[in-house]
Amino acid sequence: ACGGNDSPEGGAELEGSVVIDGSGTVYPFMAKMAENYMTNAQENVSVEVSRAGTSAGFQKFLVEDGTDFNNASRSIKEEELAKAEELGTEVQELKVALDGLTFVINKENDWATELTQQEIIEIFLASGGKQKWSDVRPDFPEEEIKTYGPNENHGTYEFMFENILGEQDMVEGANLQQDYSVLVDLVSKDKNAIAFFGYGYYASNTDKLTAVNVDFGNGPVEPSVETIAEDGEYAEFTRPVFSYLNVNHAKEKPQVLDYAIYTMENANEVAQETGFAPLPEEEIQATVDTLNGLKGE
Amino acid sequence: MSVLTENKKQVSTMGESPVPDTKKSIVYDTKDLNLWYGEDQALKNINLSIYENEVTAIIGPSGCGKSTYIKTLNRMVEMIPVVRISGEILYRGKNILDKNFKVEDLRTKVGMVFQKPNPFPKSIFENVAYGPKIHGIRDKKILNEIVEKSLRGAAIWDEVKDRLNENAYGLSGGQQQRLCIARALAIEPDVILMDEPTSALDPISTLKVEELVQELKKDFSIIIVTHNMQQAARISDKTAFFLSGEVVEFADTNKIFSNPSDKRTEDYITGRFG
Amino acid sequence: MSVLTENKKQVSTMGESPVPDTKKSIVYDTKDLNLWYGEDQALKNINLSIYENEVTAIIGPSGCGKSTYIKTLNRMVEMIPVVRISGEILYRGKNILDKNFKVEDLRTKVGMVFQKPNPFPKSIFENVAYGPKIHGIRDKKILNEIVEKSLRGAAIWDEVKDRLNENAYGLSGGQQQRLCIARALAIEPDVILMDEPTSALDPISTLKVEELVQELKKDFSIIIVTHNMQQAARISDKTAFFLSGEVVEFADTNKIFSNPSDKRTEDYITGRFG
Amino acid sequence: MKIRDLIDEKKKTKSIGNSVEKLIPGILLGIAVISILTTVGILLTLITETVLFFQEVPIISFFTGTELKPLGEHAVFGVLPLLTGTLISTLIAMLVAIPIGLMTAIYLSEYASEKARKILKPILEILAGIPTIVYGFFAFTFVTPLLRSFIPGLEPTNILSPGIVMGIMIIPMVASLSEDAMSSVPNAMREGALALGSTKLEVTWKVVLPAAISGIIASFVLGISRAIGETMIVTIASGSSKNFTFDVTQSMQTMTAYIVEVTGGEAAAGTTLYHSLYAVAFTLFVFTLIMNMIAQYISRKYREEY
Amino acid sequence: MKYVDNNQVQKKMGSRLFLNMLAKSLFLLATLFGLIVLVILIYRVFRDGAGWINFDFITNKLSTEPERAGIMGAILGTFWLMLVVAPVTMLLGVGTAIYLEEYAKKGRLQSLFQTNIANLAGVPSVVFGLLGLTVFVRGLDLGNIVLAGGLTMALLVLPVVVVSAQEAIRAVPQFLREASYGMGATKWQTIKNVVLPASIPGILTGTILALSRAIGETAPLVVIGIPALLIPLPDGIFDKFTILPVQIYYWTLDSALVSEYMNLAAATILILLLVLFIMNSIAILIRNKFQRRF
Ligand SMILES: Nc1ncnc2c1ncn2[C@@H]1O[C@H](COP(=O)(O)OP(=O)(O)OP(=O)(O)O)[C@@H](O)[C@H]1O
Ligand SMILES: Nc1ncnc2c1ncn2[C@@H]1O[C@H](COP(=O)(O)OP(=O)(O)OP(=O)(O)O)[C@@H](O)[C@H]1O
Ligand SMILES: [Mg+2]
Ligand SMILES: [Mg+2]
Ligand SMILES: O=P([O-])([O-])[O-]
Repeated sequence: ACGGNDSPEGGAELEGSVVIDGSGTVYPFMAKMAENYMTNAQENVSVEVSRAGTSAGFQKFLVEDGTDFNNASRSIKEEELAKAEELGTEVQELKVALDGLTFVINKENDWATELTQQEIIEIFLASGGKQKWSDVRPDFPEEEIKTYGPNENHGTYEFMFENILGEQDMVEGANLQQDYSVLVDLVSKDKNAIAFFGYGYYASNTDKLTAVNVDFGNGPVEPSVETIAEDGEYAEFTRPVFSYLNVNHAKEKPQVLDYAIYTMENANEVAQETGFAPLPEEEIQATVDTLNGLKGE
Repeated sequence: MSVLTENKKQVSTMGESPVPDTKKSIVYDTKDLNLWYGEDQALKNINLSIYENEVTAIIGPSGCGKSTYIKTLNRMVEMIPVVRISGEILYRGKNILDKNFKVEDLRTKVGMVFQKPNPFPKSIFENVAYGPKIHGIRDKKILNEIVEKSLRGAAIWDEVKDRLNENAYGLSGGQQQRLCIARALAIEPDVILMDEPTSALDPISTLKVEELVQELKKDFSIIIVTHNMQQAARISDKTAFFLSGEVVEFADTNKIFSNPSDKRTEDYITGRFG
Repeated sequence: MSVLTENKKQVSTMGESPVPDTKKSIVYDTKDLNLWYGEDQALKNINLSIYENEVTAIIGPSGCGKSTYIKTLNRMVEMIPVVRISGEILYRGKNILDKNFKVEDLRTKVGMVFQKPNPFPKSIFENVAYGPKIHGIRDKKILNEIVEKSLRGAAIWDEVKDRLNENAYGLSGGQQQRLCIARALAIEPDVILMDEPTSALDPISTLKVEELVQELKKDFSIIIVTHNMQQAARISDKTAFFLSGEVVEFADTNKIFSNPSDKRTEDYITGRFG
Repeated sequence: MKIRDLIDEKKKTKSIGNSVEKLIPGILLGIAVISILTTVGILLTLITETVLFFQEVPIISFFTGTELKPLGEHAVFGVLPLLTGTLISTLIAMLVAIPIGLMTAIYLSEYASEKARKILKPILEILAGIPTIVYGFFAFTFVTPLLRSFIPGLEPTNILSPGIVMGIMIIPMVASLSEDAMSSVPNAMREGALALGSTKLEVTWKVVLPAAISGIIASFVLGISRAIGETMIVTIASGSSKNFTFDVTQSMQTMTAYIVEVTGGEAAAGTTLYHSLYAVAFTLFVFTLIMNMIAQYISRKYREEY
Repeated sequence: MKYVDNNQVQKKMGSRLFLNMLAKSLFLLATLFGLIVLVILIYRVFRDGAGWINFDFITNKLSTEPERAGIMGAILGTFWLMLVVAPVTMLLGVGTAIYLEEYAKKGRLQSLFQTNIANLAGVPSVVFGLLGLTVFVRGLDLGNIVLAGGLTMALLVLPVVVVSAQEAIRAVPQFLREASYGMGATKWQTIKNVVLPASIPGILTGTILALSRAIGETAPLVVIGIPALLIPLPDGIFDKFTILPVQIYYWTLDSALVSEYMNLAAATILILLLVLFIMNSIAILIRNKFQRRF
């Protein structure tokens, strides 16, 4: 029953599959979304979500018969767009929520709960020269700083590298991992650790981790759903997160388009639950309209 | 040309044939048969004729080649890879050692009963129906008839008729052996080869099988290997005495046991060796 | 109290002991020995005395318990888990079946040579040096001397002296057996037990071992199991005849072979059975 | 006679049966060849992509490179971090599996009563049948925290814990193969030694072990091969750091874990990263193949001994 | 001259016997080590997981919320996977075994086959995963569906089936074959009607053991690609799927994020161990019930 041309909201039964890969940051958001969709909207559609990382995900997205969506914690790059063009794939950017790059430390770490933006950058810069905590501030313990983060598969790494570190080399020996769960575990067990990743992973692990309150010049700011916003107090470290839709697939497979619309319509609600900051309603509505526009074609 | 047989025919050096029995026709005619297991010669220049509707006993001490000879008659001996054969065995006039001869055809006409009862691990019915089935008989009614007839023929019908679907391994050794005979009868063979069919059986079962053999010879030609002189004397018409792969004497059973022409035969049947 | 022996001592019902030889002292004194493998009794009420510097032969048909008895003398029989023993075996006055008796001690004083030569897969030297080494002799010079002496004692020195470091498996069967004897000699035992030591050997090797036994009895007490009556007659001083786990007759070898007192012994040594 | 006629009649129409008879060996040969094709398939798959990889990354720098940074723009492919990770975890595993496995084999073959053997062997079989993912879970949730409580410097993911657990996993294999080898030493040799007054320990040490040594070594080699190829335990418990180090308290990646990481994460066909997967897998394959060949060679030799 | 001093020997005997006792205890301890680990392992898994097993856990679909999460998807995935592995590996394994035991002449070719199978048995399972990824998922473009995973697994356990089927066929006594040939049966008729029926219990036992190996394998399926979140239940061999061990893998990994995932992993391990236990019991039952009587 491929009632694809009916209005999805009209309650038409859809089936088939929706394949999503990409950002690990967005994964909890998208996993929750997929689950809700399959429980509340379309039981017979199979939505599968993986989390290879933004860049890795784009490599699976931009091939013949690639994935339907690619989640991303950075916006698509020029060369990725060029690749899409080459393939004849039309790509629609769906901005789904806002995330704050969060720096987390071990629960036992009671000295670095507040750091300035500059101090954080220097800790992660190869040229920063901060090997020990005492190099950061003299009253910090004289112990080696252990830096952690996601590996180069991840948009978060690239956001860090490009937007925070200004494309300068990251410290040698930073422990870069594929899985966020591993990062959370590592930091929760290492007293001298400091790691960076999306706010969501901190929000669901507040019992295991402490977030560093960042001083952007106007006193320390705690990352939170409230402070993370494009014009909020945590704006410096705030970034939008996306899901990129293969429009060709959306036109061929009604369930893909239906899922895209569902995602946007429920984005703010799910964002809240999974540790993301919501987007302005108008922005969401605009995307929904664009998607609805695809239906007629 | 035969590839199985080597053509260096040897001159018969010994072996006394019984006076040809012109009334009965010859089923098997063995001519200058030699057989080697690798380097060891197990059969030496055998010449023997087996007659229709007779029981021919083969006797001799252990290792003299009795089993080897009887297994050559249905070419079962070829299952041992190192075997080489020369000479001829004519079955109903055709040389079975010839390359073009189909062993399966031969074996459907020549039934075999082994020293140890070897029923299949199947039901009694399936054991007997095995032969007809592999030869293409599928009709359940015909199979039923064959099974009954064969079991009757093997004098075991009354003992098993109520448990045809039970596993054959539930039978006693003697019953199993008669079942194996029934299995051989089911394809209505022309000849039945028996290799010490009673050596694993108790005296009562042995007697039953012996009676059965006497009965069967009306319809079949039977060749029976036995280490039991009394048995040979009781049931056979002709007897061949083997020694170290050679036929020492082949004659009417009466003659062999009353008046053997060879000293070695006499020594053997009087129990002086073996 | 012994746990190994069961204390239901039985009254000796048979077995004739030879007239005690008062000049020589007793090495082994077996009293009312019974042995079971599970339910099967393999030794029945054995009473036997073994004298110093004599060769005692044990003869009897297969399965009569010869090996079982000799293996009980160094408690090797215990390696079979189902074995139960009752009675006493006094070695130099001490009951070796006693729980507190250390088998390892016993075995350093009682050498054993087996039916099939069983050298270790090591060099000839290491084979002979094995015993002394485990008993703590490390001095290379002493070891060399022991090895030479033992190999000379086993009459094999000349044959192997140039290849002491070669693997023992390179030797012929007869040489291997003499090597095993040398190995037993190397721990300077008091008694040597031999279980059909020549049965796997050719006649010439057998002769050598027999000569050796004659030689060795000057220094050791020897108990030898053999199925070869001639051998027993040739080399032993006393002979025990076993039958179905019982000692039928035990006497001077001369007497046993010339004038046995038991009809069964006579039947056996004249080859009427066994 | 009736049956005879029936059979003869059927025989005329039995040509189908005859052609089946002729076809069967061919069909079965075809099936049997699939196992050969599997090997060929593995070799072809691995070699083709490996060749492509070495066109992009010089073979020398791959095998001598101490740095492995497969992701990002300036990717560096040196296999040494993975090789050391693999070899160190294997070493740790064998340090656990060899002594314990061998002692278990000795106990079962030389000391245990029939009854004890009947109980103990099935338990070892259970241990051998537990899926590796369960061992991984065990390493990650139990052994690592346990070790961390008395090795302070131990990282939350490290090579030590999975190495030990891998060793435990291999114990049954070493034990049962070694026991087979020891059981096939003829009893006559034990008797010969016991008769000279040896204790059981001396019999075992001086006679049985030397005689069974090739079978025992074969079991070690197979154990090594198994450890080299083991995947999930290290993947779960050792993290994905590509450290080039010999410090067992650190996280290291093995060749197998690298394959899981790269295929699970990315593996877009055609990239150098993708090709590196095959180069690493080929290296892994060669290692285990050599080990298996050695084991087969040794055990074939020993079978001829007695 | 006496070389062996009896007093010396006796004095040393005590310490030698003591050493023997010591070693014996050590060997026993080593043997018990495996047992102890097994007990700890099972205890831990039980402690963490037993409380989480209930009807809903078995029948629910996967969910990101621990309270709602169930393993029906993984159970069905495992089921469908086995439905591919069992027939494929049986056909290939038994076919190969028959060929090697009944048809192949002893010689080079046969030993090539035998060596190849021994080596295949030693190839790491990730490498099979890579083979599956390259040939089935990408080459034949099946995608990461049950069929692709099943074919990969079938090749992986093939050596186990071949070896056990060979043993079973070898154990069929020659006299049964002779009986059949004696009736004029051809080779294939004999194999089909006598050899195979008599060896079927052995073959089945071997196949079950191979399947229980396949059921626990994780690496090859992670390599051919199984999504971290796949909620719908697979309906057949052309569906995407997850299986019990892979579910355990992802939950163990993510237990750092949601600590209850660790309990879910433990509960799933219990189910997996239960399945393995049942399969092995069946294998043992078959082995005992059909223990050869010939
Ligand atoms: N498969 C074989 N390979 C090699 N030699 C064999 C084989 N079968 C039998 N022989 C040898 O061939 C000779 C004849 O054996 P055969 O079995 O025919 O004797 P037999 O008269 O049936 O003895 P028995 O009364 O013991 O059954 C013997 O020397 C035997 O060792
Ligand atoms: N390990 C065992 N388990 C059970 N019964 C045994 C065992 N060893 C021997 N027997 C039985 O004990 C009896 C005596 O055997 P033993 O080996 O002592 O005989 P033997 O006189 O040495 O015979 P042979 O001359 O054949 O060597 C035999 O009936 C034998 O079957
Ligand atoms: Mg015979
Ligand atoms: Mg004996
Ligand atoms: O997993 P990422 O969101 O960092 O790409």
